Amino acid sequence: MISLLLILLPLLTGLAAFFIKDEKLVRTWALLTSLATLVVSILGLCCMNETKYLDFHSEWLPSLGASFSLKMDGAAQLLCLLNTIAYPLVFIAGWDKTYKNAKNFFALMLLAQAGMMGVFLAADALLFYFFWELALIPMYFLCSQWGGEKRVAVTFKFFIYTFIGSLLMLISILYLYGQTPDHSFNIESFYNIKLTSKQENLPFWLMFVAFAVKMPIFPLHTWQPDTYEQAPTSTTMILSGVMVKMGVFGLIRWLFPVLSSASFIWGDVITLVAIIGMIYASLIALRQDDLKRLVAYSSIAHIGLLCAGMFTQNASGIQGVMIQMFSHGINIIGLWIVVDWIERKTGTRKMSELGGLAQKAPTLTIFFLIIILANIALPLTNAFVGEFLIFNGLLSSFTQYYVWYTVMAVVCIILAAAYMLRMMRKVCYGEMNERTANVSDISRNGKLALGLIVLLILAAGIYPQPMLDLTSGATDSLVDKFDLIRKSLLK
Amino acid sequence: MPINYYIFLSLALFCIGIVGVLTRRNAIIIFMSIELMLNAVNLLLVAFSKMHHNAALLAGDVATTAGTDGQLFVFFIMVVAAAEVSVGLAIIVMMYRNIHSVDVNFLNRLKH
Amino acid sequence: MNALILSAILGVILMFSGILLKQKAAIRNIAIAGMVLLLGVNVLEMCGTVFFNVHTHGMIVFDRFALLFNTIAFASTLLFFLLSAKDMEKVGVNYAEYFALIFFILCGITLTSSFKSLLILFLGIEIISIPLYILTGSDKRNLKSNEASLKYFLLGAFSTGLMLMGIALIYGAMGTFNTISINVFTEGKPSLLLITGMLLLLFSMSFKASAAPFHFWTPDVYDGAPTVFTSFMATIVKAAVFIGFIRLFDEAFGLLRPEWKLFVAIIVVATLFIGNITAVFQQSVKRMLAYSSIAQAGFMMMAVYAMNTDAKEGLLLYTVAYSFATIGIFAVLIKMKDYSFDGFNGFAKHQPLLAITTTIFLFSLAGIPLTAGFLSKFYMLKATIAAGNNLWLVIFAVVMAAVSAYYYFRVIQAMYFKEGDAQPMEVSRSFKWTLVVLAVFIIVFGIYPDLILSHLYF
Amino acid sequence: MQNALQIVYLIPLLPLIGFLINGLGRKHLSKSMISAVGCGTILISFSLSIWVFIQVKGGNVHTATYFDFISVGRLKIPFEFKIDQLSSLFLLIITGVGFLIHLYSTSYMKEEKNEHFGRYFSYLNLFIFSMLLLVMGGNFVVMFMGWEGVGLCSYLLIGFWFKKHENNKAASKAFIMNRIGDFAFLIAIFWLIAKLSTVSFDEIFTAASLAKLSTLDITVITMLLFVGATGKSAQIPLYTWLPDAMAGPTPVSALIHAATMVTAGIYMIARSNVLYSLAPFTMDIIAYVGLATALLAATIALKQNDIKKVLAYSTVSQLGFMFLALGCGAYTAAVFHVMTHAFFKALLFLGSGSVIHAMGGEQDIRNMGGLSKKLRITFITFLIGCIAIAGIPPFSGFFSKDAILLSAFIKNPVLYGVALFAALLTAFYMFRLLFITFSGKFRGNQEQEHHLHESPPAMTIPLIVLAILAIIGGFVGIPEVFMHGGDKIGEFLSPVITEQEHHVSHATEYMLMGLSTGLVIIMIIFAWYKFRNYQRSEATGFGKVLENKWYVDEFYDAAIVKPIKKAGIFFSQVFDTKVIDGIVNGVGRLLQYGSRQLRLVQSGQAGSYILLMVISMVLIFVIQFFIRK
Amino acid sequence: MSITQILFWFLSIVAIFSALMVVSSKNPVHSVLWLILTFFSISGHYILLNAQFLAIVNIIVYAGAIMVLFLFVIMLMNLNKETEPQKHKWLRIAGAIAGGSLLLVMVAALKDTDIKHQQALINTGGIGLIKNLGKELFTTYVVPFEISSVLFLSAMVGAVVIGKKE
Repeated sequence: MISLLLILLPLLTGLAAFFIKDEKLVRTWALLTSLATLVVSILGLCCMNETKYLDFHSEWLPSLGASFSLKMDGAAQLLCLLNTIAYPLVFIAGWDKTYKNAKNFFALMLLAQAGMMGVFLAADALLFYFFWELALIPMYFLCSQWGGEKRVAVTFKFFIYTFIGSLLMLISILYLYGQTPDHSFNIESFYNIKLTSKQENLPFWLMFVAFAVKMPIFPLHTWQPDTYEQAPTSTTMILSGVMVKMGVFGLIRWLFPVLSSASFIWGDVITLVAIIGMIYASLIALRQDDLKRLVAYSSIAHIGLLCAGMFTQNASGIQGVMIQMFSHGINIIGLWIVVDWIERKTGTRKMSELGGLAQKAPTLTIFFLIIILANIALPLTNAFVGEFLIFNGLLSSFTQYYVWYTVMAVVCIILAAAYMLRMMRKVCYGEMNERTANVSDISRNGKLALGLIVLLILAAGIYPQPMLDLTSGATDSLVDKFDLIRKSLLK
Repeated sequence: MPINYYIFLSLALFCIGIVGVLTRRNAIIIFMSIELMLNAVNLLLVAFSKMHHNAALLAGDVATTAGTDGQLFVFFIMVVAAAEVSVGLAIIVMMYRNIHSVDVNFLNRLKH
Repeated sequence: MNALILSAILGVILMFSGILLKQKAAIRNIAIAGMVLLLGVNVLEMCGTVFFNVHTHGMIVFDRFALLFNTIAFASTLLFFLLSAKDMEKVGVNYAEYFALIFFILCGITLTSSFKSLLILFLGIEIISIPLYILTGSDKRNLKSNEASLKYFLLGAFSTGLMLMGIALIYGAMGTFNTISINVFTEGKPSLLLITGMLLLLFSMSFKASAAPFHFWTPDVYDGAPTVFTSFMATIVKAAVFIGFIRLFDEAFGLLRPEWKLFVAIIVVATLFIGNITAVFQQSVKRMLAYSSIAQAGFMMMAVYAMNTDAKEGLLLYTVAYSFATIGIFAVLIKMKDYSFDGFNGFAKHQPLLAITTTIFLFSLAGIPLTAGFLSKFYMLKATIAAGNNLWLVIFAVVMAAVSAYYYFRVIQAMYFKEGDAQPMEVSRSFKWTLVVLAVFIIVFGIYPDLILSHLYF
Repeated sequence: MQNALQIVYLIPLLPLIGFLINGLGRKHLSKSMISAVGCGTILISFSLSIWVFIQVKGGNVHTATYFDFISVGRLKIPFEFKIDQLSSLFLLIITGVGFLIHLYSTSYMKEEKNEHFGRYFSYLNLFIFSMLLLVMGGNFVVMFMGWEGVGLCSYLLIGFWFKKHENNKAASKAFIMNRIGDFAFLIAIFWLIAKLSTVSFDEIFTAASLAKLSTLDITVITMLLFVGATGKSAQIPLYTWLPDAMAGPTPVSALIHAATMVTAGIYMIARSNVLYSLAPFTMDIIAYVGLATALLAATIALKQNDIKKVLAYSTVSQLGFMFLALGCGAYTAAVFHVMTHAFFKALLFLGSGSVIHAMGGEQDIRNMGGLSKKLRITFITFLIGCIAIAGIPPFSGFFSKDAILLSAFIKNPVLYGVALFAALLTAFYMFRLLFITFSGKFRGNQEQEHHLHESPPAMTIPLIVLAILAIIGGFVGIPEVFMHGGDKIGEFLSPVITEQEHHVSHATEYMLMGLSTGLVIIMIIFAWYKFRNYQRSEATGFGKVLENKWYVDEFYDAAIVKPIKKAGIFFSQVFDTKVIDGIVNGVGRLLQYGSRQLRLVQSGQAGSYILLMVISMVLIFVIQFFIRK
Repeated sequence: MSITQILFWFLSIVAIFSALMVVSSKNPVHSVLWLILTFFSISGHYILLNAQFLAIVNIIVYAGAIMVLFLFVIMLMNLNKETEPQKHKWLRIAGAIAGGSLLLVMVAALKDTDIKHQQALINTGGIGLIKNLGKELFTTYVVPFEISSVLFLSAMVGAVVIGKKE
C-alpha cells in the first residue's frame, strides 16, 4: 500500500497543481506535498520487511500477463527515499525563484517524481517501461520550456537518445516475456527465465544500452553535459540526482537478476568501458570553465564508477553502489544548489570570471567545501562509504583484470580531487572581482537546503550501517544469484 | 485448347496494358490501357472458368455448373469497370477544364 | 449485416437530403444522427440483435472481429463528423453528397472487414476507392485537388487491375473465390498460379494500404486532397484496408505464410524506412502526416507479418489509436491557416487546451506510454517477436519509431517552445470538448486496452 | 567490567567539540573565548593522554570497539580504537606539542580578524581530532579516516589566507599529492580485505593471518602502504608539496608539517612492522628512498633563502632519515626520531615564527641578520634547536640520529656513509640559517629594524618548553653502550615492535658516534666561518640548480601535469565534441540528408510511380521464382 | 489444325496486334478504335469459349458504351496527333522494358504450373449461357449484385459531384 501511495501522491498532487493559478500557492503546495511524500517514504522505512504494507498488487491487463504490481525491497526503499528527499530539497532551494507558468513547472516536476517512483517500485516489466517513459516526458517539457538558450535542441537530443534506448529495452522486455514460462511480465516470472548464455546476449545488450544511456556511460554520454547545462537548475538537480539512478536501478532489479550469465560474461568489457569513461570524464572535467559542465562531467565519472561497481557482482561492490546512489544524489543536488546560487547572484558560470566568494559568502563557501569534499569521497562523508565499498568490490571481483581496473578507477579519485579543488579555488578563493564584489551570503532557504544536505552527508558518512542494513537483503539475493551462475559457468 | 495458351495470351495483353500505362502521358490513353488490363483478366477468368468446368466434366459430374462463378466475376468486373470509367472520365474532364490538357506530366505540383 | 444495409440506406438518404434540405446544419445533423444510429445498430449486432437476416452464401460473415472493427470505424467516423463535419462546408457546394459518399465508403468498409469471398473483397475495395477518388477531387477549382484525384484514380485503377489479375490466377489454381476454400493444404509445393496470384494481391493490397514500394500515391493524394477528407481516408479507410489485408492473408493465404513472410517483411522494412525517413525533412505538417501515415502503415503491416492472435488484437488497437489520434490532429490542422511547422509556433500560448490535446495525439502517434499508441505499437512488436526468429525486424522498427519521434516532436516544439503567433482560430466549445474526449479515450485505451479488446471474445 | 580505556574516545572527541564550537561560533565568540576553547580542549586531551600513557605503561592495552562502521557480507569494519604503547606515545606527542602550538598561536594569530581567528582555531582542533583518529584507529579504515582528515586540515590551513592564489595552489597541490599516496594506501587496504576480509590490526598482525598471505601479497601490500606513506610524509617522489605548504601560518607549519602529520607515514609503517619484517624487498626500497630523500632535501636546503623553506627541506630530510631507519628495520629508532624531531623541529618552526613575527612577515633570511641581540629568547631556543638537529650530544637529536645511523651501518656501511654525509649537510645548512639570521649586521629596511622586538610570553613559553624538551628528550633512548637499560623507549615499545637484535661491538659504536659528532662540529665551524658575516650574492652554476630545487617541480609539471591538462583539452575540445558528439550529430545529419535525398524519389510524376511499382514487382517475382528456389 | 484452333490463333494475333497498336498509336482516336478491335477479338474468344452472355455484354458495355464514352471525351477535348504529349524516349524504353520483363518473369513462372495440361473447354458447355448465369446471379450472387448497386450509386453521385458546375 505504501508503494502505491508513493506513486499516487505525487501523481495526483501534480495533476492538481496544473489548476493552481497563484504562484506562491503552487510553490507551497508543491513543497508541502513533497514533504508529505517524504513522510510516507519514511513510514515505509519504519515498516521495513513488512511486505504486506509495502507491496501492492492488482490486476491490470490479464490478457497480456501484465499486472499492476509494486515491490518495495531495500534498494527500492533507498531510492524512493532519495527521490522523496530530493524534492523538498529542490523546492526549498528554489523557494525564492520565480518561474514563468509556475503551476506547470511544479506540476511537471511532481509528475516526474511520480514517474521515477514508479520506476523504482514497479515489479512488472511493462509497468516498469510505462513509468520509465512517464518520467521522461515531464522532464522533456521542463527542460525545453524553462531552460537556457539552446534548450530546445539540446533537450530534444536528450529525448531522442533516451527514447531510442528505452525502445531497445522494450524489445528486450518483449523478448524475455516470450521466454517466460507463464507468459507474464511479472518480475518473478522474469527471474524464472531459463536461457542459454548465448541467447542472453542480445537482450542483455539491448537492455543495457537503455540503462547506459540513462546513466550515462561513456561513450553514450554526450547528451548529458549539454542537457545539464541548458536545463533549468531545479530540473537538473532532479535529473542528475535522481533520474540517472533509474539506469543503475534498472541494472539492479531488471538486468542482473534476469540476464545473469550475460552480465557475468560481459562484465569485464563493460567495467573497462565504464572505467575508461570515468578517466575520460575526469580529464575533461579538469579543463572545464563552465561550472555546470564541470559538475556534469564529474557526474559522468561518478556514475561510471557506479556502473563498474555493479559489475563487480559481489556484495561489497553492489552494496557500495546502493549507498553511493543515494550519496551521489544528495551530493550532486548540493553542488547544483551552490552552482545555481552562484549563477543567479553573479550572472556567470564561468570560473574564470569568478573568485573570492569566500570573503562575501563564507557560509556558502563552507557548505560548498563540505559538499565538494563529500564528492571526492573524503572519509566520514557519505560518498566515502560507497566508493570505498565499490573499489573494494572491484578489487575482489571476479573480473579478469581486476587489479588494473581498481587502479584505474582509484586514479579517478585523485583526478576528482584535482578538478573539484580547482573549482573551489577558482570560485571561492582568491581576490574578489567586480562580479563577485557585490554578492551577499546565501539566503535563508538556501542555507536550510544546504544545511540539510550537509547533515545527511555527515550522518551517512559517520554511521552508514542503517543504510547498509536496508539494502543488504536486495544485495544478498543478487549476489547469491551471481554465485550460482558463476559456479555453473566456471564448471 | 490448352489453358497455357490462354494464360500467356492474357498475360501478354495484361503486360501490353502495363506498357501502355508506362509509356504514355495522355491520361485517357493510360486509362484505356488499364481497361485493356481488365479485359485481359476477364479473358483469363473465362478461360479458367471453362477449364474448371471441363475438369468437373472429366471428373464425371455431368450436370456440373462448375466455372459459373468465374464468369459471374467477369460480369462484376465489367460493372465495376463501367462505374470506374464514369468517375474516371469525369475526373479527367474536370482536369481538362482547369488546365486544358490531359497530360499527366503536368501533374507535378504535389511532389517530394 | 445491420451496418452494411443501414449505411447504404443512409447514403441514399443523405443523397436526397441535399436536394430536399437547404440548411447545411440540418444535413449535418442528419449525418451525425445517422452515424449514431449506425454505430448503435452495429453495437446491437454485437450484442446479438440482427435486423436483417440475409443469406450471403458464405460470402460475408460478420464475426466478432469484423463487428468490433466496424464499431471502431463507426465510432471514429462519428468523432470525425463531430470534429470536422463543419469544415466540409468549405470544400464545395455538394455538402450532402460528401456525407453520402462517406456513408457509401462505410458500406465498403463493412464489406472489407467481413468478406469471405474475393469477390466481396474486390467490391468492398472498389466501393471504398471510387468515392474516395471523388472526395479527393472535390475541391474542383484547386489544381492540387485535381491532380491528387487524377493520380489517385490512375494509380488506383492500375492496382485494381493487379488485384483482378491476382484473383484470376487464384481462381485458376483453386477454382473458387471463397477464402476458406483457397486455404487448403496441398501436398508438396503450392501451385505457382496460386503463389503468383497471392503476390499480386499482396501488391495491390499494399498499394491500398500505402505500403512501400506501392505507397507513392499516398503523400501526393493526402497532400492534395481537401484536409477534411485526408483525415478520413488516412485513418478509417486505411484501417479498413488493413483489416481486409490481415483477413485475406490469414484466411486465404494462412498456409502460404512461408511464401509471403519474406516479402511482407521486406515491405515492412521498406515502408518504415521510407515513411519515417522522408517525413523527417517535410516542411508542411499535412505532408508530414501523410508520410507518417505511411510509417504507421509499416507498423500495421507488422501485424500481417506476425499473423497471430496478438497481431489481430494489436491491429484493432492500432486502428483505434492511430485513427483517433490522426483524426484529432487533422481536426486541429484544418483550423490552421498555415500548414507548415512554423504555422504552429506559439500555438500553446493561444490555445493551451488544443495544444495539450494535440500533444497527446502526437504522443500516441509516436508511441509514448500512457497513450493507446504505445500499447498498439507494443502489441505489434510483441506479436512480431512471438512470430519467431526476427529480432532484427523489431529492432529496425524500433529505431524507426525513434526517428518518428523526431518529426512528431517538431510539432510539439513549435507549439510550446518556439516564439510565434500561431493564428488563434475560432473554435467552438463543443469542438474543444470533443477533442478532450478524444484525448481521454486515447489515454484510457493506453492504460486499459482491454476495454476494447475484451469485446473480441465474448 | 569494562576496560577503563574504553573512554579514550574522549581524547579525539574534545578537539572535535572544540572545532564545532569555534567553527560555528567564530563570528560571535571573542578571541579569548576562542583561544580558551581551542587550547582548553587540547589541554584536557593532553591530560587524558598522560593518563592513558600511564595506564598503558601499567600494562593495560586495549582495543575499544564502538560501533559497526561498515558491515557488508563477510566484511566487518568496526569503528575501533587501539590503545597500545605506540599509539599512546603518539598521543602524547600530538596533544602535547599540539597544545604548545595552540598556545603559541593565540598570540601569533592575534592580528587576524575575529572570524578568521575562530576559523583558524577550529581548523587546528579539527586537525588534532583527525590526527588522533589516525593514531588511535584500531584498523586501517579508521586510520585512513584520520589520514585523509589530516590531509584535509593541511589543505585548509595551507590555504588559510585564501586571498593569495599561491597559497591556494600550494594547498591544492598538497592535497592532491597526498591523494596520490592515499590512492596507494586505499588499494593496499582493498588488497588486505580481498585476502583476509578484515582490516583490524588485531586480526591482521597475527601469525594465522599472515600465513594466509603470499610473499607477493605482502610485498605488494607493504609497497602500497609505503607509497601511501611517501605522500603523507613527503618522500621522493611525492615530497614537493611540503616546501610549498609553508604558505600556511607558521604554527601550522610547526604542528602539521613538522611535528605531527608528516610523521603519520612513519607511524603507519611502524604500526605495520609485522608485515614489513616479512617484506625484505620493500624494506630495501624504503631505506633507499628514505636515504635519497634525506640527501636530496639536504642539498636543496643548502641554498634556500626562505627561513621556512629551509626548515621545510630540513623536515623532508629528517623524514628521510626516519624512513631510512624503518628500511633498516629500526622501527624504534624511527619512532624515537619522530619524537625528538617533533620537539626540535616544532621549536625551530616556532622560533622562525617568532622571527617572522618580529620582522613583520619577512621570511627571506637575506634581509635579516644580527637578530640575536633583539630576540634573545628566540635566539637561544633556536640555537638549542639547531644543536639538537645537528646531533651534538647530549641533545635529543644526537640519540635518535645516532640510532638511525647505527642501524644503517648494520644494514650496509655504504648506507651509513651516505646518511652520515646527509647528516653533515644538515648541520651545515641549519647553522647557515642560524648564522645568517642571527649574526652579522641587520640587512633589512629601517621600518623593520624599528619594529624588531621579542615576542610575547604566549609565544616564548612554548619555545622554552620545547627547548627543554629538545635538550632532554633524548634521554629516554640512551644507547646500551652508555647505560644499561637506558633505552627506555625501546623497552616501552617492545610489545608492539619486533626488532632483530643487532650485533655491533661497543667499540664500533663508539667510533661511529665519535666520527659523526666530530664531523658535525667541523661542519658547524665551517658554517660559522662562512656565514657569520653574510653578504648577499647570486647563486651560480650548481648552486643555481640547488636553489631551484633540482628543477623537480618543473619536471613534474612538464612530465605529468601538462600532459594531463593537454589530454583534458584534447578530450573536451576535440574528442568529445568532434568525435563522439560528431558521430551522434552525424547520425542526425545523415538522417536529414537521407530524408532530403529520399523525398526526391517522390517526383510527382504518376508515370514514374508506376514504373517503380512495376520494377519492384518484377524484383519480387524474380526473388520468389528464381532466387529462392 | 481444326477451325477452332485457327480461329483461336487468328483472334489471339488480332487481339495482341491491336492491343499493341492501342499503346503505340500517336493519335488517341486511333487508339480508341484499336481498343475497340481488341475488345471485339476478345469477345470472339468468349464466343469460342461458349461464353455467349459475356461476349454480348462485352460488346455492349465495353465496345459499345465505354469506348463510345472515351471517344466522346476525346472528341470533346479535340485531342489529336498534334496535341498528343510524348514521353521522353528513355522513359518509354524503360517502361517497355519494365513491362516486358514483367511479362517474361510471369510467363517463365507460370509456364510449368500444375494445370498446364488442362484444357479449356471450347465450343461446348452450358455455363456461359444466360439462363445459367442469370440463375446463379440472382440466387447465390444476389448479395454482391445488390452491393454493386451501391457502387453504381456512389459512382453516380461522384460523377455529379465532379461534373456539376459550381
